[in-house]
Amino acid sequence: MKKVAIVMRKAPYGSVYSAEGYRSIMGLGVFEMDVAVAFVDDGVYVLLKGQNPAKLDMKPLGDGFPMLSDFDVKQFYVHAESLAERGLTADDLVMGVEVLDSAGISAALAGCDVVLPF
Amino acid sequence: MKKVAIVMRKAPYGSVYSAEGYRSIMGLGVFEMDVAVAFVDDGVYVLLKGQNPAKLDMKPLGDGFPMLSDFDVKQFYVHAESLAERGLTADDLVMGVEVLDSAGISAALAGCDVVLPF
Amino acid sequence: MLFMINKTPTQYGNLASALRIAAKGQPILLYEDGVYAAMSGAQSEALLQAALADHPVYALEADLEARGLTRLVPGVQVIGYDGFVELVEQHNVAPWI
Amino acid sequence: MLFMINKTPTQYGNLASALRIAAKGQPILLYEDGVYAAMSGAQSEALLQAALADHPVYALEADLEARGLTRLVPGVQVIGYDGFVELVEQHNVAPWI
Amino acid sequence: MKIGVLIMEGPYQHQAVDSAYHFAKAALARGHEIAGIFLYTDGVNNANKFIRPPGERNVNGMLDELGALGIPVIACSACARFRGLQKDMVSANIRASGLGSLAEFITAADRFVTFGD
Amino acid sequence: MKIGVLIMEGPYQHQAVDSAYHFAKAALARGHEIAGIFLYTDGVNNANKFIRPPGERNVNGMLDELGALGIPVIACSACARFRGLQKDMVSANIRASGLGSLAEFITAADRFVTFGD
Repeated sequence: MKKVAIVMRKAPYGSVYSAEGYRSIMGLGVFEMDVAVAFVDDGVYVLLKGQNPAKLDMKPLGDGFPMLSDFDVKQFYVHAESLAERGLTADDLVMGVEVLDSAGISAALAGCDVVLPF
Repeated sequence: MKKVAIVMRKAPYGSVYSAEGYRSIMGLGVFEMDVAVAFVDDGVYVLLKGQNPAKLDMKPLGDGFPMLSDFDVKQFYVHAESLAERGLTADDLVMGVEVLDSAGISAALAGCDVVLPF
Repeated sequence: MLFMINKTPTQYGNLASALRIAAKGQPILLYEDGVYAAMSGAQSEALLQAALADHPVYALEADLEARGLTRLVPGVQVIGYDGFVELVEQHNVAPWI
Repeated sequence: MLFMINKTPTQYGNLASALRIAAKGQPILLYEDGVYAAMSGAQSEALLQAALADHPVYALEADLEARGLTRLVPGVQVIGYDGFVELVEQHNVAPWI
Repeated sequence: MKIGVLIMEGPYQHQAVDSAYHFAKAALARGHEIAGIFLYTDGVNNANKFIRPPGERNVNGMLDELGALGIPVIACSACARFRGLQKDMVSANIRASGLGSLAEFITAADRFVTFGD
Repeated sequence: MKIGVLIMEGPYQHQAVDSAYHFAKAALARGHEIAGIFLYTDGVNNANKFIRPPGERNVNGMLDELGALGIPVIACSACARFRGLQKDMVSANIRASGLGSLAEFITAADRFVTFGD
């Protein structure tokens, strides 16, 4: 079974990347694939609590992530330094995640066959 | 007569912005418009000598700039700090330009009605 | 001249670049992903404090709300699209995108 | 893991980010606008020297030539698309775009 | 006041066209006139009338709505050729034309705002 | 070796599709098989057969050429709906399909490379 890492490094709403990253997790999750999701750099903003893009007539993104476990996606890694630089802690995020240092993220990626960047 | 500043801040070839900035200078130059061009940040790379995108099957960009004077575009400003940070001097550029410090670029923009970013 | 910033200060140089070029007193508008610069407690707060020392700084409410940003650096003025238009009434525009 | 960088180091954080995550010995490929990081004499050279201390660093020839880049930091290995493919043969890929 | 608008990115990929739309609506609400909206580079892709986003905002519909109000919404014809946008794909209240339209909007406008990436 | 490719940006706006093409050609020249090329988000716009760049490389033609060699080149059907790319606009050697094709390419490939912005 292929191990796929979805690496989110971009902020949501300004571009489509994070929304499509989410859709690809669901899309690939239904196939026989071992999917891990890593949030690095501006990608940590994707998990921020309280997103409400109603005034932009867009769909909220963050709240969908806790539901991904229904698609058997259960490995969520957040880069500790990226969080800290942005003045954030794990409490600011929509779900419980594994907070890893750079070496931890590196090791998680090294265990994957494919990295899809969003 | 409207004074328009084309501000180039992006590097060439990686995206279409600098090529379209060039095309817009020509396109607007033929109309009754006072066009100035400012190169700031990665935009200074647009004027680098010796560009040759033949292997990418693209058209070279830098060499076109000296010809813009035929379209009555004669105000070219380059941001001194952006050049220096990149280890470049005016000798590395395809044409003679006015090298201005931040205050000079600021003043040049302040004298314009419209800023088009590329 | 109104400087418009639509990128995060953490992965993009747009805000830092605008602050070099903008003359004292010229306003800065944070919109789209640029609003992340308004968050307090981030390392980029130093950049925003530098901005506030010399410029009025505005952040677009719809973009803040979309991204769930509530802890803002004091001094940043939150405005709607109507406030955005009001700034454009008062200034020529330099989109530093 | 091959880290692929397609943005300039002067306006984008991609290279700096990759250097935090890449393990010692993992190769870095500069391509598209990423090749500007290979220029010697730029302020970003310090970042590239840090990269070279821990990683093999490659730059794509077609992208260097397109942009007129000739003064490269010693140690950067210039490769063609065939060399790019060779790196992909040897490593899984992390596009740090 | 007359305000001109330039859009340089396409539908859904970037927020640029959304920001431009909300800005234009707010400008109209404050009593301003939009001198014109010029769609440049990938911006021309917003003119495509076949855009059918299931359950989401229709970006083409939003621009076409502004065109229906009488605002000139013009897609750069050269950019359209580069991107395969043919005349019969352009929605009813948007037209294709050259950079002359951009020059015209700049000339007519008291202020000019660009949205892009 | 089997190599899969993902493209996330459209024609001319970014270099992504050009880089993907030159990479794929070099991979074929080294004797590899391209498991498939998936066009995602703005990448679907490269499938448009009406792309007619005056005096420049034709990005659609480049991808279609790879398709003609028997490489599956697939445009994401949902992204196509969001961007107004209809079935009859897609060039002869490219097809629209769902994320299942991406999953298939990933499964088949020994290596997988993404090009985007």
